[in-house]
Amino acid sequence: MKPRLAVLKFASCDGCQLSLLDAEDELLAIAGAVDIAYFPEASREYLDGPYDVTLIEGSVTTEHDRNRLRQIRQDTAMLVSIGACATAGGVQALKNFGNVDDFVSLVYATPDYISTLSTSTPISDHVRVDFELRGCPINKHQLVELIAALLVGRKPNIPTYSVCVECKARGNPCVMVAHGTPCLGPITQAGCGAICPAYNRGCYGCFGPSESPNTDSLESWWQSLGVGDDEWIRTLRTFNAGAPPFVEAGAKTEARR
Amino acid sequence: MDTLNAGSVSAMLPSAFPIVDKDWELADTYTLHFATDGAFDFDPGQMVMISQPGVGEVPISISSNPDVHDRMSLTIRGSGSVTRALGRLDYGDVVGIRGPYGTPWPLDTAIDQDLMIIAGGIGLAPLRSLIYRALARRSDFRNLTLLYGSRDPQSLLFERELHEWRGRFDMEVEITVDRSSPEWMGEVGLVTSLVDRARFSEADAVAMVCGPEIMMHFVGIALTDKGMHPDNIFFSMERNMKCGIGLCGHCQLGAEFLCKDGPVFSLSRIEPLMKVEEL
Amino acid sequence: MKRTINVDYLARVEGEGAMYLEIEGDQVKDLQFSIFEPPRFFEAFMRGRHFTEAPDLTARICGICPIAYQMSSVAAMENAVGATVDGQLQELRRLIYCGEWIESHVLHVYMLHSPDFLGYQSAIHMAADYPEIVERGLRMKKIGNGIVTLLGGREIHPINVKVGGFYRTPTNAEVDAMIPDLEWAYEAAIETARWVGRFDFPEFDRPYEFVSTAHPTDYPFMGDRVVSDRGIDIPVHEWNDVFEELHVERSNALHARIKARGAYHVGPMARYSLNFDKLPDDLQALGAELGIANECRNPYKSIIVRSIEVALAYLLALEIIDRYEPPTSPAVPIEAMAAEGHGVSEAPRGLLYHRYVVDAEGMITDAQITPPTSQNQLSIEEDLMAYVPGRTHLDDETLQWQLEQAIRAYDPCISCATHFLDLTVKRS
Amino acid sequence: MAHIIDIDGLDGLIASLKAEFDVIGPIVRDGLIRYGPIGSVADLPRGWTDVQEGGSYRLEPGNTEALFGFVLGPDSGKTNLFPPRAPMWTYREGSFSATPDSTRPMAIIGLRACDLAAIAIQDEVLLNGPYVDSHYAARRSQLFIVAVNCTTFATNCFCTSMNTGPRLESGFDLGLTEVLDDHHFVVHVGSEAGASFLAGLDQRQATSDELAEADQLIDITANSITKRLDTTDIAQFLADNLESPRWSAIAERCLACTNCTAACPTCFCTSPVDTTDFDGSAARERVWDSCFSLDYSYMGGDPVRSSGSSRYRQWMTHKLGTWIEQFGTSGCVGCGRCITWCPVGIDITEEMAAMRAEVLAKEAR
Ligand SMILES: Cc1cc2nc3c(=O)[nH]c(=O)nc-3n(C[C@H](O)[C@H](O)[C@H](O)COP(=O)(O)OP(=O)(O)OC[C@H]3O[C@@H](n4cnc5c(N)ncnc54)[C@H](O)[C@@H]3O)c2cc1C
Ligand code: SF4
Ligand code: SF4
Ligand code: SF4
Repeated sequence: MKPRLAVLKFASCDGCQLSLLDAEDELLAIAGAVDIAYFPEASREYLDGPYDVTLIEGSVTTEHDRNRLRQIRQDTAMLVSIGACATAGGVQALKNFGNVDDFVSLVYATPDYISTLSTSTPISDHVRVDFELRGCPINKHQLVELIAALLVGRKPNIPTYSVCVECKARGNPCVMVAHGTPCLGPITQAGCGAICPAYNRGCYGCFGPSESPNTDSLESWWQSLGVGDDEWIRTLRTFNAGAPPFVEAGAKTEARR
Repeated sequence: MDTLNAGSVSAMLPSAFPIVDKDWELADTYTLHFATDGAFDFDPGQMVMISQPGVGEVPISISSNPDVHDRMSLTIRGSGSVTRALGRLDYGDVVGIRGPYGTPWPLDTAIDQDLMIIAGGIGLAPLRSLIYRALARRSDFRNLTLLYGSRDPQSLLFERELHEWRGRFDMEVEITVDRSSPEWMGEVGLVTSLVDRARFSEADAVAMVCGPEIMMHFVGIALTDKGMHPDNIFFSMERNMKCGIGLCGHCQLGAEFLCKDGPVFSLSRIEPLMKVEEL
Repeated sequence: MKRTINVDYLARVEGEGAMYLEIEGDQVKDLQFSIFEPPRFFEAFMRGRHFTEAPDLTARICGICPIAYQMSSVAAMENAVGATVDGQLQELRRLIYCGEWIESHVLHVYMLHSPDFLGYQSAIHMAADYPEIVERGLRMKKIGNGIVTLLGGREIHPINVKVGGFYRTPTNAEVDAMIPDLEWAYEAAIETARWVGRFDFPEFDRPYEFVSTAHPTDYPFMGDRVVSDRGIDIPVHEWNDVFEELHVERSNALHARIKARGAYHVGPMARYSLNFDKLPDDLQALGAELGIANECRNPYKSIIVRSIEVALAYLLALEIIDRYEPPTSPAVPIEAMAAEGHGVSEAPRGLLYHRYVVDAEGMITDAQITPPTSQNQLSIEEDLMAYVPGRTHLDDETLQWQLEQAIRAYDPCISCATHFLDLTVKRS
Repeated sequence: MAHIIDIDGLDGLIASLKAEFDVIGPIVRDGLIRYGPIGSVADLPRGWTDVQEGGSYRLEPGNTEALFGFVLGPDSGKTNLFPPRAPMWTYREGSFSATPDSTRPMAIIGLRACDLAAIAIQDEVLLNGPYVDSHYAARRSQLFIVAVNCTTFATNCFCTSMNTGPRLESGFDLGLTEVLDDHHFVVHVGSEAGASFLAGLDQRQATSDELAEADQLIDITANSITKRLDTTDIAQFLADNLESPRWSAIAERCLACTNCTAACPTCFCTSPVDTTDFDGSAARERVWDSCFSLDYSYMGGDPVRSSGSSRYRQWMTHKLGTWIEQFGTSGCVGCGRCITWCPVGIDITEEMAAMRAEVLAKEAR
């Protein structure tokens, strides 16, 4: 029997699950190899669990979602969180650094209608996660690779080293060395294919921290390139604002200030 | 020595081998057997790179009798993604094999000496082929001793052979387990305790040791404490190996490429390196 | 007799929405189209960020139409500081936008909407019977994504759009390499329009007020005026004088309305109906052939309009590439200054308005974003109300599917709809 | 014996090479010197020069018309001979087939003495051992090299310490020295193939004055290089200092980003990457890896080298020390790329000097 796949979302932009539909060359082959049992973004058909693999996009921001997640964990053999929201809380984790009530009243005229937790947290804060696919958004090739690997039971080729490795493999010049452009690549996990340096800009960290990020060293180098504390903190606090090494590095700079 | 891929397009290209037989040795350890049509020569201590296509490739020592030329066996403990995936294969499935590679146990150094073979856990696999060879050349050596330590009685590898070797008059076999069980009548303790009690003449003995790095480290200490010279103590070393032939760089330990300079090294050569943390 | 139709989770839309309908006799008693996508508070995050971050941050509102967010935000920022981005840089912006329209519309036409007409649960189910058709759709979509990837670095949340232009502009060779695919795709889009034109559509013309961005000469992607077919014709900065947003209890999204009148409609049908004369002759003729000359007011037929817009996007892409000369600089320089700026552009699913207030250091102090789905929400509800009377003889399953289909006709992007700031309601 | 060609002669050389090779040479791209396909002299970086510091590279207009007035970009021959990804084999229905290298014969113009030394080192690793890297071998055997003597240097160059430059000694087919007065090139022939290409050009014998002038330019360069690496007993020194506190000090700065290993013209570490298709076929590629990545030393659940200091130590001791025992030469050619292209400017020569100084200080105590 073909493995049964579920794809669902929490608080997110839908981009990561869209990556599956964006895998134009592989989509039908994947649909042939697995049973897409639950994927509301693409199908009206909802087949009940249990599922062999569940891909979850999005972060946990409401009490309702927190409870829903526990049920999902019970219904699936393997749970894979996909994207920066699901693995680090996403851009909405910026609210973890402020007061949610302020945020709610800023956005909504009638704040009482909105029920939301004070934080945006990754899936792994709530249930056991079997694999995390990083990125804001994930790279569709990594998603296809993950599915292909799961099907044959091998370790997916999803490296945890820095963007610099991909940057050099792609043949980019280092923008930090060649142009003095601050780049987060040395502390960001590979996966995107080092697109930003290929387009002449510094990496802004959408794949989250790499395996052993030396944030202190990069911070002092950025200072020598003229980046102030505020900008450094802002750069750490974007799409993976909730990732522990970025949280810690930001807090350290804040404390020093 | 014949190499499977000598002269082929790429030293990285495996040859396809169907599995002709498979035995489960333990709950997590199995032996895969391959028919080699007499074209596969190796010496004990050598390894092959075995691939499951699409899954990955790992180094595995050859555990079969080097003097049986039509068959080759690998004994593998399922510990990670490739070794577990290989464990799911069965009769008829095809794997890729390159090799044999690496340095063999230097058996000639033991001529007219006491030969000590010391194994820990899965380390008995690469030593089994050595034992076959040593028994075939039994008259070359003086005392032949196997010291084998295992986690517990349930994890003893190759029980049939152990039983057979124990029954021989020209070979001494001592076995110990770290953790005992009610039915276990034998020794309990680390292999090093067997070393303390083993009968051999320090000055005229050669030891061949394979097991976890930490076990080898302490066996080395025990043997040298007893007066053996580090030149006569040989370890089979493990490191992450990706190519097996010195091209990928991974297995370096100091200046040694464990795959092509090893995996078998004398203690005198390897000891200074083993002592440096994270080398 | 009382019937309820309850769809807990709407499929084939982007984001999380639900529909609840209570029917008594031939009349709808209660209707709730609700959006329970959790709120993400974008306008709040934007405060205290540097103006140059707006395109990267707002892209994350929607993974389906990030270019729209990037384009409206750069338009608003450039409007604030009085910068002009024109010539080839503007052409490249149109080109990347063409890519997004193609990618988003083809996704909708082939994977989200057409399965409804042919009775399939999804495009994947449909592929079993119509493999060539689904493959054609995938190939068309890939070509759209290819444009976005070349110009933006990747298809979702591109990294190459900046206030003032781009970080890197493509070479002639890079854009020229797309020509053969685009030529194929243009023909494929025409075939697509004819294919969807043969679907069975319910009779359901609606008296919408159509609103779209206006451009003096072109079918609009970006522009600095907003127009409607009932007389609205305003510069972008007067947006808040004419439109407002309300917050209702059942939904995490805000409802936009025209202050004076209420519901209005943005999106492909609005663009098409307001700008029919700006379409090339061949596409006007195609519209006429498919029974939607001049305008289209039947939401079920929006699939035809989308297909025509896809053909237009391929055609424009070819024209832009044909005229392309790499600009001397990838971006015009932008200096921060204290200012307020407004920007609109046409996301695939309709007009998207951004407004920012920036201080002298370039830090954002206020942000307002009005996405298409918020604007269409009232219109969707009115459609549902209007659709039921006269069709209550349909069984629940059929009625439910047709109502879902009416919602899907808007290609509602619910993720977008849930983070928007209402300033006007406090005044009411 | 040497010959003289002018700029048209060089253009003619490029044209005749194009008939047999993919011709690759230095070009300006993205604001720096890269190696890429060239069609004529017009593609060369005329008038550009590079200014290098630790962690910084700037291309600037020079004040001459020199075609080779720059020193080194990030590329060496490595990117072309030993590319970041290379397919190895595919597997389908029970059999493996090797994926042969698909490149055409290549001519590289502009390599420097240190680059040639690096190629010789990679030859030692990838060709001259018991096993051969077949892709490298395929590219290497069809390679034509037009090398250039350095008549300028960068602050990070230390080839003079490593005995690899700036003068071309061997390993080229044709060796050029660019002379700006009466803009011409002195050409040395390094192989029969080189001689036959030269013979087809508009050229003449060099006079002894011309030879001396070119030679002097190289001498000036050699004498101007001030960066030093003390190689005295270096392998033993490093082996004796595997536990130096300096390693941790470096690790505080080191990002473990792998840029130095990517830029280094001799680094050769790779990993296999296995992929599967949904139709059951499989393939393996080999991709550049680096001793700075954690997975590189992964074994039995954990990486052997988890600390940054152990990873930097592996790199530097291999480069400068154990390489000598393994392959008979240093693994470093003194090109300075790892210094320039380290995003935080870590300098291998400074670190080496600091370690020696620490040891001296300790001995003095
Ligand atoms: C010379 C030599 C001989 C060996 N002989 C045998 C044998 O006869 N029987 C047996 O069961 N095992 C043997 N091993 C160990 C075996 O190679 C590892 O168990 C295997 O590589 C683990 O791979 P994996 O993909 O299953 O595990 P994972 O943990 O998923 O490993 C991923 C990668 O890490 C590396 N790795 C992980 N563990 C080890 C390890 N212990 N040693 C070396 N590399 C490792 C490998 O490169 C592997 O591909 C030998 C190792 C070496 C070096
Ligand atoms: S540009 Fe960034 S990612 Fe690339 S090598 Fe430099 S620091 Fe690393
Ligand atoms: S920000 Fe970094 S991780 Fe994200 S796309 Fe750019 S280079 Fe990749
Ligand atoms: S170690 Fe540094 S200086 Fe030496 S060859 Fe490599 S990159 Fe050049």
